[in-house]
Amino acid sequence: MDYRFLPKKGLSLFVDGLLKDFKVYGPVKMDGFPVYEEVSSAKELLLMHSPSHITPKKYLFPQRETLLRFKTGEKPQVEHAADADNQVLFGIHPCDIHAIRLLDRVFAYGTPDVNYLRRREKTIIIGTECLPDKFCFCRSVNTMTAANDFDLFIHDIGAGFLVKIGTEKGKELLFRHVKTRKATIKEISKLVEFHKKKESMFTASINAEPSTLPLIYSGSYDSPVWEEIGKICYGCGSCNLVCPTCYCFDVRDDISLNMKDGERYRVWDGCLLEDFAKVAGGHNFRKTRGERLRHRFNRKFQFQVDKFGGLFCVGCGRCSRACLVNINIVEITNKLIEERETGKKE
Amino acid sequence: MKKDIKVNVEHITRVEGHGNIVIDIKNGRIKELRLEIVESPRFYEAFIRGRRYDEVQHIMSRICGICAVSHTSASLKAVESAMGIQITKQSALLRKLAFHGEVIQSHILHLYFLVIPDFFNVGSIVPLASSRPDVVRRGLRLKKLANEICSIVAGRHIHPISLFPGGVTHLPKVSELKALKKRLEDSFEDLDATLELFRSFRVPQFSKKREFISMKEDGEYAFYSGDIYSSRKYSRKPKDYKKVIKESIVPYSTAKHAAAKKGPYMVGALARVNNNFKQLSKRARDAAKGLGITTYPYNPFMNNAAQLAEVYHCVEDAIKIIDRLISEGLRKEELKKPKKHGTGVGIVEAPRGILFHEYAIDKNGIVTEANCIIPTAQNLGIIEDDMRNFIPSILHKTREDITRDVESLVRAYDPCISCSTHIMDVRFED
Amino acid sequence: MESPYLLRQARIERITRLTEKERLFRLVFEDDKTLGHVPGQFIMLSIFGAGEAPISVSSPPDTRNEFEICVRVVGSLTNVLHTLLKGSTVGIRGPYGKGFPVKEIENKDILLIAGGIGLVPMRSLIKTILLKRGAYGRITLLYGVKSPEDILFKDELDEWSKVPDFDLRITVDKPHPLWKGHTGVVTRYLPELKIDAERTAAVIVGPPVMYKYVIMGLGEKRIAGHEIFLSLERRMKCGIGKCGHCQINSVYICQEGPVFRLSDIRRLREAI
Amino acid sequence: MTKNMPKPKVAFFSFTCCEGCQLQVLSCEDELVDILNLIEIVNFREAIDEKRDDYDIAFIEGSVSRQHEIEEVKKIREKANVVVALGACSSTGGLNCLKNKFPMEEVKKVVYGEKSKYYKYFDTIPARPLDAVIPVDYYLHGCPITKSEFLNVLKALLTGKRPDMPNYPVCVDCKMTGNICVFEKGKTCMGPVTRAGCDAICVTYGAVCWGCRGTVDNPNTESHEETLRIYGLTADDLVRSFDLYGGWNKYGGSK
Ligand SMILES: Cc1cc2nc3c(=O)[nH]c(=O)nc-3n(C[C@H](O)[C@H](O)[C@H](O)COP(=O)(O)OP(=O)(O)OC[C@H]3O[C@@H](n4cnc5c(N)ncnc54)[C@H](O)[C@@H]3O)c2cc1C
Ligand code: SF4
Ligand code: SF4
Ligand code: SF4
Repeated sequence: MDYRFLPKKGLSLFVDGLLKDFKVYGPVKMDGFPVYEEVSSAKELLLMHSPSHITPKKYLFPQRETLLRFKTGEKPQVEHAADADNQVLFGIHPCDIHAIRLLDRVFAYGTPDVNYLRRREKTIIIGTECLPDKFCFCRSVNTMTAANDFDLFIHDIGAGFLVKIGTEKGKELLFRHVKTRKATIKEISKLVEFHKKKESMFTASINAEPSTLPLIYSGSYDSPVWEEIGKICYGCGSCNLVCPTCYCFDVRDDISLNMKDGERYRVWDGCLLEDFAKVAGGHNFRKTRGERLRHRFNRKFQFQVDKFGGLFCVGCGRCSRACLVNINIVEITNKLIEERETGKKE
Repeated sequence: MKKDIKVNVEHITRVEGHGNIVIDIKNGRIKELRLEIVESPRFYEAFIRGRRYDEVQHIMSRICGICAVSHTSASLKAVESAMGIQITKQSALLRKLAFHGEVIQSHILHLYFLVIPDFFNVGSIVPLASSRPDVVRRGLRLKKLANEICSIVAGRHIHPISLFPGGVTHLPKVSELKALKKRLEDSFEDLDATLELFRSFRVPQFSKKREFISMKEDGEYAFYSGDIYSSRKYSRKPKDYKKVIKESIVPYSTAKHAAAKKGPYMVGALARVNNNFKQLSKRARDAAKGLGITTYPYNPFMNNAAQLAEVYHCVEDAIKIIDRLISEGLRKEELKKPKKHGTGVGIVEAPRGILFHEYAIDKNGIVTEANCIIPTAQNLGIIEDDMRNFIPSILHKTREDITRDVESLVRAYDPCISCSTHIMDVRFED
Repeated sequence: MESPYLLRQARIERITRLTEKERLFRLVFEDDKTLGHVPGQFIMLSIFGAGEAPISVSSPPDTRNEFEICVRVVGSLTNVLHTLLKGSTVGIRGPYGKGFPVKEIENKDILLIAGGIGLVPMRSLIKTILLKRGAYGRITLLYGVKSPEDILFKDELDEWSKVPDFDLRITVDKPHPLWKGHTGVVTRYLPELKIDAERTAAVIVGPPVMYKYVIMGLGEKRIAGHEIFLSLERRMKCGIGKCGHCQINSVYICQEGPVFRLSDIRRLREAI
Repeated sequence: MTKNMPKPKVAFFSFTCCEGCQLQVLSCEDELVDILNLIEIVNFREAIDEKRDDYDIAFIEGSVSRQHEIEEVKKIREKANVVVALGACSSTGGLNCLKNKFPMEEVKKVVYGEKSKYYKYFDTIPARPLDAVIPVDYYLHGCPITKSEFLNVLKALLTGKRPDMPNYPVCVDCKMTGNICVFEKGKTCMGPVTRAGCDAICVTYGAVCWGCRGTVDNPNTESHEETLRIYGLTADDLVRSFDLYGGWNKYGGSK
């Protein structure tokens, strides 16, 4: 892997360069909290922080996205909408890089989802390191570092930035806008040191090997946990909406007031919301909040794993952070692990 | 001319809220004449008791959808005065900006939706949408601009969100303000066209001397701050409002009537323009003159002209405020905290005239007593007076024409009946 | 790359009112390509402005560019569909999903159990089987509806009942003054059926509540799980395995279903 | 090619309220001309003189709070094919129901004075939502309604669709908008039990969700009370929060 060294002042030059050809989105502070927004200079970027409250997946899979544009009438007409701008996602943390890798897989398998893939194609991903807070547990699900799936990865090593090159496209962009030199072994080792330090910073962790989690979850279908947390859960779907790997959606039509043209669009949906699995006739296949929670947790640790390979939780802790009643994915998972272990003992 | 005429307009249209006009003329003499307010009373002053000081503006805003910013502002000012809260300059500027949005919105709505149909002799703007689409679209453009001012500052016009005790909870973006300024500047073309249109209308000639009460402030045309001022040349501090105004109930109205020492008085755009003419912006003064406000008109029909002049003023002043906000730079500010408790009065010039809110707040920040005096309630007495004096001059007309003319008269006041149904401190006419 | 949400346009060529709530629509593609479906598959039907919904194909595979659907009025799209006139254009994508194992069940006795509009996809299967009548054994169709007015395809049921070795039993949920036939839920008639479990394949399509009891009944008849096929209904928004609505555990109904072999999903919690 | 339908006739009525929701309709500045092409407005006292009784769709704003209003809304129900409750006052009773927890004589006295007891004119009945009096087909929630929801319902009615009404809490809108949850800032919020559809505009503009749209179908109110308590609300505060827009169910009302 190719590592380059970018001097301190090079960063703003680089961002300015990117801004010429791309919309650039990155982590910034809003009301004191990290969020992703469009940025217009490097100095707005929040380059070393815990995860953002809302995920950057919105730039690849927007909250509301037009799929088709149509004209009604005798002979309806329809065209595919694929509005995607060239964009740079700057400051994507390893967990989110992994999440994007998973979304790539979901939207590409079987019948490819052109809307997502077209956006993805036009997106440059520039990763950065981060600081775990009390909800982060990426170390427990092997997503603390990202080896690839980015175009560039930039890490602040004091005197300047260590830039890891992930793709040719990334390299070309870097070289086009700023002067860098080959990083020294010493500089590269700073990243390793940082990872060591980061590893020691986690307060949350799952008490089992990631590879055992699908089995633990499949054995916990009838655990009393689901009903317990179902009682306190609001069914507000916050956990779904902030999760970087939740991708369910609803499809709706909007017709304009002339009643002649309109669009078909999709919006984020969430399996915790009451009507998610309701069908015509009123039957709800996951009526209780407990059932819906079980479904969501299992999607992260079992169902999608069966289907796509790899855990679908990247340990960002956002769902726990967003949950008003403190339903914590690490605690629940540990509880299930414990139930299983004590169950075995008996 | 001795004739018998009965006019009974149930639920007068193109006004805010429910009111009836009842006129009974026997032998050419008025036997009975009433403006009945049949809007259901809602008892805001009663149920606001027990609520916390930082919910008051949210609740009191709901007194009226059309002057929600005014009620919110009066309410905030009363609470802030009761609790010793001094808001920052920036907050005051933003609140004033939203206030201008409301005045423009309300006046344009009145002029274009409620009044213009009378001049075109149609029942609403609906037929105008096809016969005079230019007029309708212009009205809608101006109204939209007014809505945008409120949206950018306060989230929306109807029940503004970010106006909060201690300041404002949201800052507009500089880019939004710049875009808004551009649109405000562009709107003069539409305003001038509006002015031309209203110049072409024939305003009924009717004049009767009266007292005008409004706010007055040194240094600026008073909407958001100032003292109580009367055309009879006296002024009072806001807290002394009860010394100026007395309310009474009449058995056919859920809105109370108000009177000053010398009887009924008029509030609203005409009162303000008459009392504070010199402080209007340049273009506003020109517009006022262009519409015939050269002397000190007592003709209530001139209220429409005064409204249009005020729209000019608000647009110009809004541009000034935006310039100031941008040049001074927008800063995030914490809401100012209460320092004490007690009683406080807040007054503002709502689009329809001076508006009073007063609360008593206890040491836990809970409202224990409240009183509001709404502009339309203050105008009810003078409206009836005017009807009484106006009718003889139109008695020669047909019943339909009389009805229409009287309705126009009532409408000229732009009465806002839905909010005029809650008033306190009653004195009965025994 | 083409968007999977794009549609083929089809013209409504015939509308037949079957009941108060259900109508049969014969659709013809604007181009001359066939739909190319197998019985049990579904399409995504759409009307611009009203939305999109999964609907089973009700006609048997056809070499022409035509097919039929039967739709019950329940909500947005279905309401608007029922106001359309002959000649209107609708959008179609699909066919999607896995259908009934028409080939595999050849040479077997076929037990068909349908509830309500479950008969709609079943009709496609029945017609396919009848086209090759000789390849199948005895056919039994147990059809349950709420009341006599809800019976779909009355004429066709009549015809089928005249086919040799076709045992048709219709039952209505509640006793009805004008109804002389069977009453009660379909499961009531399972015990009295003469079934050679060894050579029978069963197919079930109906409302969610029906499955559990029918499966129990079939168990008593000793029909093996791998000889029982059922079509599951879930909410669906994309039809291509993305939107997540139809997911049961690791299974996406729109991809691996809607027709499943019972033995494959017996352990799939939440499936039945 | 749907069956040819004449322009539907639409009426707007207003009962006990601030008329803000009707005004919100008039605030559809960009759409108003198109709307007038699609429907025929036959009754809209705030904006037009015409008052006809041959309407298909009635939008009714305001709570019912006087005896004669009961008769009036019943008459409207008889004439209209579709009745849409316009805004919080008519959908859930809205703020008006706050007065229900005080005795009538008391509120009369507070507002109109001691002698008001001699005047029947000021008498009201407990304020109530429309569906406490007549069946309602669709609801437009919110104080005030949102323009986009109004337009969506109108378009749905015109296309024959069933209008969508979100059955998920405001937290969803908040997350979609990208707001930071106010609980993170130490404030409290009614959003987790309140029906969405407002784009969480109050949170976006720096306030909290007040609950004006009423609750979702199955709100977890126990959990919410617990959360609010944890965040420091007193028993009084709790009552106040749930009262503000939930007064009808709390004080005497049921459907
Ligand atoms: C694989 C598959 C095959 C299918 N095949 C067929 C078929 O062949 N024929 C067929 O008719 N259906 C079929 N369905 C069901 C069909 O997809 C649904 O009926 C359809 O999606 C309804 O769409 P809609 O837009 O009309 O309803 P929607 O507007 O989406 O309404 C759906 C939901 O809203 C509820 N609802 C509807 N009206 C109201 C109301 N007034 N008030 C409150 N709630 C209401 C319904 O109960 C339902 O829960 C099939 C489903 C699947 C999954
Ligand atoms: S499940 Fe929770 S912790 Fe895991 S990726 Fe999603 S939001 Fe992050
Ligand atoms: S965020 Fe918490 S309360 Fe909301 S749905 Fe998820 S688990 Fe339930
Ligand atoms: S601010 Fe309120 S509505 Fe928004 S997420 Fe938080 S609790 Fe929910």
